[in-house]
Amino acid sequence: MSEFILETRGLSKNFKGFAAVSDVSLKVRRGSIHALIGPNGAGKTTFFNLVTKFLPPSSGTIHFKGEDITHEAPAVSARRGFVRSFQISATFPHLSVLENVRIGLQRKLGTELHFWKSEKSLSKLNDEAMALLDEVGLGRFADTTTAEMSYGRKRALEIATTLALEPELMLLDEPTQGMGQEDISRVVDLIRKVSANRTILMVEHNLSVVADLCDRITVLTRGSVLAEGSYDEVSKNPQVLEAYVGSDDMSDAHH
Amino acid sequence: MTSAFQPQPEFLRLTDVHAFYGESHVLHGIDLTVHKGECVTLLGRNGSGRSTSLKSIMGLVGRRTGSIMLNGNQIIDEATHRIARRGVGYCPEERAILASLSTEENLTLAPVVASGGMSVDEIYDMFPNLKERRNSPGTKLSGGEQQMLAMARILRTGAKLLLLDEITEGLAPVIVKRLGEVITVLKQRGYTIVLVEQNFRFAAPLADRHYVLEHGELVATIPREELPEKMDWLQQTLGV
Amino acid sequence: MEILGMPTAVLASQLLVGLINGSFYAVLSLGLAIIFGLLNIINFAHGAMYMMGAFVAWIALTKFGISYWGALVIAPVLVGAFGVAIERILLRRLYKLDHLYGLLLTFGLALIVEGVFRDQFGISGQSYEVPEALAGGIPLGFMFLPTYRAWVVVAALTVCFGTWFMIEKTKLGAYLRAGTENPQIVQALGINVPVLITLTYGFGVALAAFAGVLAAPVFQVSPVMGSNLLIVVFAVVVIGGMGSILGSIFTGLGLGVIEGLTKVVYPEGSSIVVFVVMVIVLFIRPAGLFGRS
Amino acid sequence: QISDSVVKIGVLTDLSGQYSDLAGHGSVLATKMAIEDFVAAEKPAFKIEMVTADHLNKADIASAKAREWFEREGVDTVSDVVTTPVALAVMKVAKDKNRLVLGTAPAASSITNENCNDVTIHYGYDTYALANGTAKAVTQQGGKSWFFLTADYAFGHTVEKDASAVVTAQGGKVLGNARHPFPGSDFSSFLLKAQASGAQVIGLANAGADMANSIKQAAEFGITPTQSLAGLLIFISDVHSLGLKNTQGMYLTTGFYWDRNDETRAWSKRFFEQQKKMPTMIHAAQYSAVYQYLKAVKATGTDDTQKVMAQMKKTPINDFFAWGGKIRDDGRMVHDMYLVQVKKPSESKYPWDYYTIKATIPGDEAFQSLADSRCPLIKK
Amino acid sequence: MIRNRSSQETMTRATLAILFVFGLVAPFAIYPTFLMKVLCFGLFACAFNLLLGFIGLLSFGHAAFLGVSGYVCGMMMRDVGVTPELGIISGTLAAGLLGWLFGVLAIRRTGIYFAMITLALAQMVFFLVLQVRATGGEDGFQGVPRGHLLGVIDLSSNMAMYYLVYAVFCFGFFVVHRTIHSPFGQILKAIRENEARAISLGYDVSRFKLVAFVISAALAGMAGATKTLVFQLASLTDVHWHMSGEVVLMTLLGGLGTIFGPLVGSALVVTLESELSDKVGSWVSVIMGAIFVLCVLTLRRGIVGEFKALLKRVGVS
Ligand SMILES: Nc1ncnc2c1ncn2[C@@H]1O[C@H](COP(=O)(O)OP(=O)(O)OP(=O)(O)O)[C@@H](O)[C@H]1O
Ligand SMILES: Nc1ncnc2c1ncn2[C@@H]1O[C@H](COP(=O)(O)OP(=O)(O)OP(=O)(O)O)[C@@H](O)[C@H]1O
Ligand SMILES: [Mg+2]
Ligand SMILES: [Mg+2]
Repeated sequence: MSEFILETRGLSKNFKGFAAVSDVSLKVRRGSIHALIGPNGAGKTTFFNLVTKFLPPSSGTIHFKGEDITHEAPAVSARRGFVRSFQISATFPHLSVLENVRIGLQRKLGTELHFWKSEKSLSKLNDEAMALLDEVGLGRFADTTTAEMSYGRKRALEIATTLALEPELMLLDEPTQGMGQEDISRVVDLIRKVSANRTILMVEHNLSVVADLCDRITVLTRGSVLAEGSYDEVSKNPQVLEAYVGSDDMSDAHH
Repeated sequence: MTSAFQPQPEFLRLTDVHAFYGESHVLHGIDLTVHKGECVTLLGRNGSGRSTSLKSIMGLVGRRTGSIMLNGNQIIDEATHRIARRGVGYCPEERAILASLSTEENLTLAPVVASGGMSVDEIYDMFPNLKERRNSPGTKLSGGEQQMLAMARILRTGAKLLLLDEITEGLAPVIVKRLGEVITVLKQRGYTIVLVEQNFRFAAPLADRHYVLEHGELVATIPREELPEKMDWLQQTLGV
Repeated sequence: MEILGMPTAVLASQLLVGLINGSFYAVLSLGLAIIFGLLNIINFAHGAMYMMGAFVAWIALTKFGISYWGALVIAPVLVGAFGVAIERILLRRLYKLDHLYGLLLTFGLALIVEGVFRDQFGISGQSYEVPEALAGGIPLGFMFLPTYRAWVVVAALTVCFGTWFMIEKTKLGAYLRAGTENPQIVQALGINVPVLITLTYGFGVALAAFAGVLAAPVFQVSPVMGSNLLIVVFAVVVIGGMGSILGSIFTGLGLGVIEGLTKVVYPEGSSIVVFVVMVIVLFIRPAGLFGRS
Repeated sequence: QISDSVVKIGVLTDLSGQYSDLAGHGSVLATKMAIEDFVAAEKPAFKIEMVTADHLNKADIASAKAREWFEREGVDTVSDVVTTPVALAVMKVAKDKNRLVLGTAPAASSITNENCNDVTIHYGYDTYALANGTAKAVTQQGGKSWFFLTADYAFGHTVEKDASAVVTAQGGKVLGNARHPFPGSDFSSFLLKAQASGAQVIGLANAGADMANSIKQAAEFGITPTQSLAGLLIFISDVHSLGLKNTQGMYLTTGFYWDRNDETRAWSKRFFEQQKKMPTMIHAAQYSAVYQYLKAVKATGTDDTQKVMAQMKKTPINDFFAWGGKIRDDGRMVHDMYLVQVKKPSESKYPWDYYTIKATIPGDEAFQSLADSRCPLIKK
Repeated sequence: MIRNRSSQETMTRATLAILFVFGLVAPFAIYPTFLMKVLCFGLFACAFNLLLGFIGLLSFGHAAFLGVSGYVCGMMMRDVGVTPELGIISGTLAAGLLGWLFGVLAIRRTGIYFAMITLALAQMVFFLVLQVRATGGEDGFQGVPRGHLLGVIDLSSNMAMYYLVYAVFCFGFFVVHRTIHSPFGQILKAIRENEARAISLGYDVSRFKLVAFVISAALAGMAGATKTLVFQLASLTDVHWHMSGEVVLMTLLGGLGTIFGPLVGSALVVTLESELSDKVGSWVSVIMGAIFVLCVLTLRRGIVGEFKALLKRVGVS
């Protein structure tokens, strides 16, 4: 088994001649939390979209556990244990919190196309769903309609649902965006908790979060990798400081 | 009433403003006053009603009651576009860049409402990313670029009251720093600014006064001078 | 020489006839596309407005002695004003809702308008003569081209491209496009969006009325003249890409020609060819020929 | 014995759609007039009621309505039933329930051929009579080569078939046809095709708005002066709406013309006073049929369908609509038809002065003979 | 919250029970043919509602399923001579098959494009029905016998026919209800709420939509076949796009996404059509038009939807 769970080779994306991502070769180590940072317009979201197959690459390949998945449908990759979460809160707002998680679990039963079965046949998933909810601290909200919950809790629910798929690799796109400090710390704790035995790749602007969580950081500028390393290494790199922070102290950039 | 002898005439005054979305009552009687050339912030947790306060000024909520005086005129019953024409620039938290227009069209869309706005060139100097992508469709910009554009387009119109909702969201620290400088310059030029911010580190040095909202109500007003002593309390209420 | 089993002369004349019909499609679908684009409403009353345009021309002539040329101005203005009233009173309440409601409401409107006209003027239709100045025809060698039909093409194309220019190339057009997308924000930037919307609906409807006046001397002026055409015009808009201005113009013209050819090769199929084209196009280009996906 | 001591006549017609001018409210009015006249003249001992409904040109609605009338409201006869699909659907229900159908408005000759039954009378006209009358006259006058512009549905096909047979029988030739979708609006492509065929006569096997537009556009493309048009199903309401300028010189066959004699004029003027339009042949036939029916009810003293039917079949019809008309065993009401030519605008002296009667076609010649009938009721 | 939900369920159950009993005794009070028509269209609208109300797919071609199934059933009954239940089954299967074909072609499109592509396909079906000789074209396919159910029960009596229609309706209604409340239905709900998220959770969204589409088409077909039996004819009306429009109206009028809405909507439309045509003549379309306009302006959630909202408001205060 390879040491790297996700690997891109020479990944590029051009929009009408504009190279948003050019020749990015990135390796994500199994079991690590890997962050992607960089100035605005550096190509982070585009890279993310390429890896999650929301955009087709102009060239280059994507490998998951050594297999080339460049041209696989997103749903198929998801079933391999390669799951993305969304920038905007991605829940099913009018389902209850428990049902939300159950949707994630349901595929395992293999009855998802059984339109003649009763809904009650899903109750056997309830325990498992509750366990997941407890894990993210949402146990007491199981019967709440999702739309009624606060932003931070929705975020947590989304992660619980994602966990239901037993993902080996989770991709998080700006998981703390738009959150108050309180929610941010909750989500950071959560990510740390669920990262056990998993790999996480995330895009994040909040450097305190990055500093807090991440084992390894890749810095993109103008579509290419500018630097890669641990937080300490990266934060000392003068090029990074100039392009991204605009001063000579990385901690200036913490929120 | 405003008097010509006051050095800082009152520019915006909200009195007992209530706001509703459909049947849900979100603001429960807000009172606040901003003088010409001041910068104030609205602080609060997620959902405390900060964005709604800005939207109420612009007339973008379902229904509002109370009084909103702008430069001596009652605007609570005015249509949104009229309010804008009185010199209010609004930068929404969702950015709302228009996909059917190019970056430059987005930038130049808003009609100029008063003299003294920035020129397009000045804006491009401030945000070089935008210049580079000027012909690209607006929503094809990166998240941060869209944020810059949303801010930039109201700087052009000459609006003297800026309502800025989470403008540092999703921006790289370099740009956040630049924005801080811009706001300082704007203040010097006599602009009046209402900031809604999560990024307290960004907002604190800029603001003359902080208003703290909770559940749609104003719970505290903290002038800049009192900030150090109130820091603990703030930390508790907001988690900053 | 023969193409598709037809002498070239016959083919040429059929192509020309197709183009003429295409001009009607283009003007109608253009109005529909503008309305959909800005108001997000699928204007099922478009056919009724077209019919009203033709009737206004007919009434103007028979009751008030106003000539065709007068009608060409009056009908769009009157029907446009009717549209403005409709927008102000009814459609205004639906903007935040699903397309479905606008469609249902305008469908109801179409029923009402058609019903009233049917009651007033009967079903058989009225005859409207070709105006003096455009009577007669031009012998082209391969066919006899009625002058009036030539005028239809010229007038329709002028209006279509004029509209396109206004929307794509002027500031007003930028307001329109922006207002379509996010009326609230555009209004917060200081633009009077409600008026913009009202006028756009009025303009789209006026285009339909204009087509109606153009059609009056060609077809019987009857209360159902619009509803028969409407579904084809919808298809045109969809094939062109919902809301795309150029798309609706070119698709309108193109489909007129394709339909014309079908009428020669397999006449029975001419009512269906539009839908065949639609299925093929949407299968290959999910957002239509000119649509943004 | 009269059931519920009321004779109930249903007028099932198109009150709002395509055919509401040629049948529709006019048929309702004609029925009302027939009932009033009958009551005034014959002083019957039974009560007469009329019910009306709009079938929206849908066979299923018509059939449901007829069924409801029969099952719930005790309607004795359903009349008008404009358009063939409607008529066929209603005939099936009527047969099941053993009630009478007075088909004064549908066109297809199949009603008294393969689809005939013993509860239906086809009154007034049919495609055979119209096509036969017009095509024969036009061919005889030298229009030997024909091209058909045909509405692509059962009705159009029947008319085309009936007329082609006549044309060939008269030594003419059919050069081709174009089948246009129904309903259509632009016919120029088809007309150009007809023009290219070089035929002397373009036979219009379509109706209503389609026919009107074909005629109008033929004039526009300069086809009419060189080739002539023959309308195979034209009502006076069509001529009225198209105007004489567009229709002048056309030949057509009709079962009734209001200005034919004093009797027709007298009745038509009464009709006109209320309807503001002159009656079509359907309206006149409707009056006549209802009147005949009521007479038969009075004569037999019952509203039993078979008895009334037998009575009607043996009673000759002599009124302003038909002189010497008779109802055959296949249900066909046979009477004289008229070949007319549309006047030039300059010849028209007063409102609705539209036709010159060129010939009277005796009933037996106008309609398909019993010998050729494909109706199973006719034993050969 | 929980209590709220279960009390709502109890109410639905109670309504169901009352309606069921009502359905059993109704033909003694109300004209059965009318009831049968309401039930047929009600089933049709329920089938349609499954798509629009619960997945958000607006099909503008549902007439094709209603109509084609009617013709197939008619042919099987009249020309092949099968028993009524086989007629209905074959019509249903034919519609299901056609639905699958439509679905494969259309399912990847969304919104208005989905509506238009289904409309286009339905227009082609209309064209075929018009052109093929066996259907009787414009004249319709007439003279379908009602036959004997299972070869035993004579359906020519309206009462016998009514109970068959009622049974078919209840079955169809149950299928819809079950589908919504099944593991499959859960995923459908999820797809409607957030399609992108459902994909990212590994569900092949098109497949779910396709299955739902086929179910809906088959049920629409079942309604069409039954209707053919009742009226003993299949006609072009059933395949025409107006019919596709009418079912949208019924559903919206009754209440989109509600369980009873489609039935109420169809009852209303059928009643209006038959009552108005006798009384107001040519004003019928004006009145219908005015009703739609009013409905859109004031009863947006449909009759059942507004009623539920009212109950909720009363219950809360
Ligand atoms: N669909 C597109 N068409 C054209 N240009 C695009 C498109 N998507 C992105 N771009 C351009 O590619 C560049 C990279 O964009 P991307 O969204 O990946 O940036 P990012 O690193 O996520 O930035 P941010 O931090 O601001 O979100 C930007 O300059 C953007 O304008
Ligand atoms: N369009 C809307 N319809 C209904 N309720 C709304 C709407 N927008 C906001 N709300 C509600 O109003 C309250 C205040 O929202 P607001 O957006 O003003 O909060 P905020 O302080 O800006 O927080 P955030 O950090 O989430 O932007 C919240 O409870 C929110 O759920
Ligand atoms: Mg980004
Ligand atoms: Mg906010």
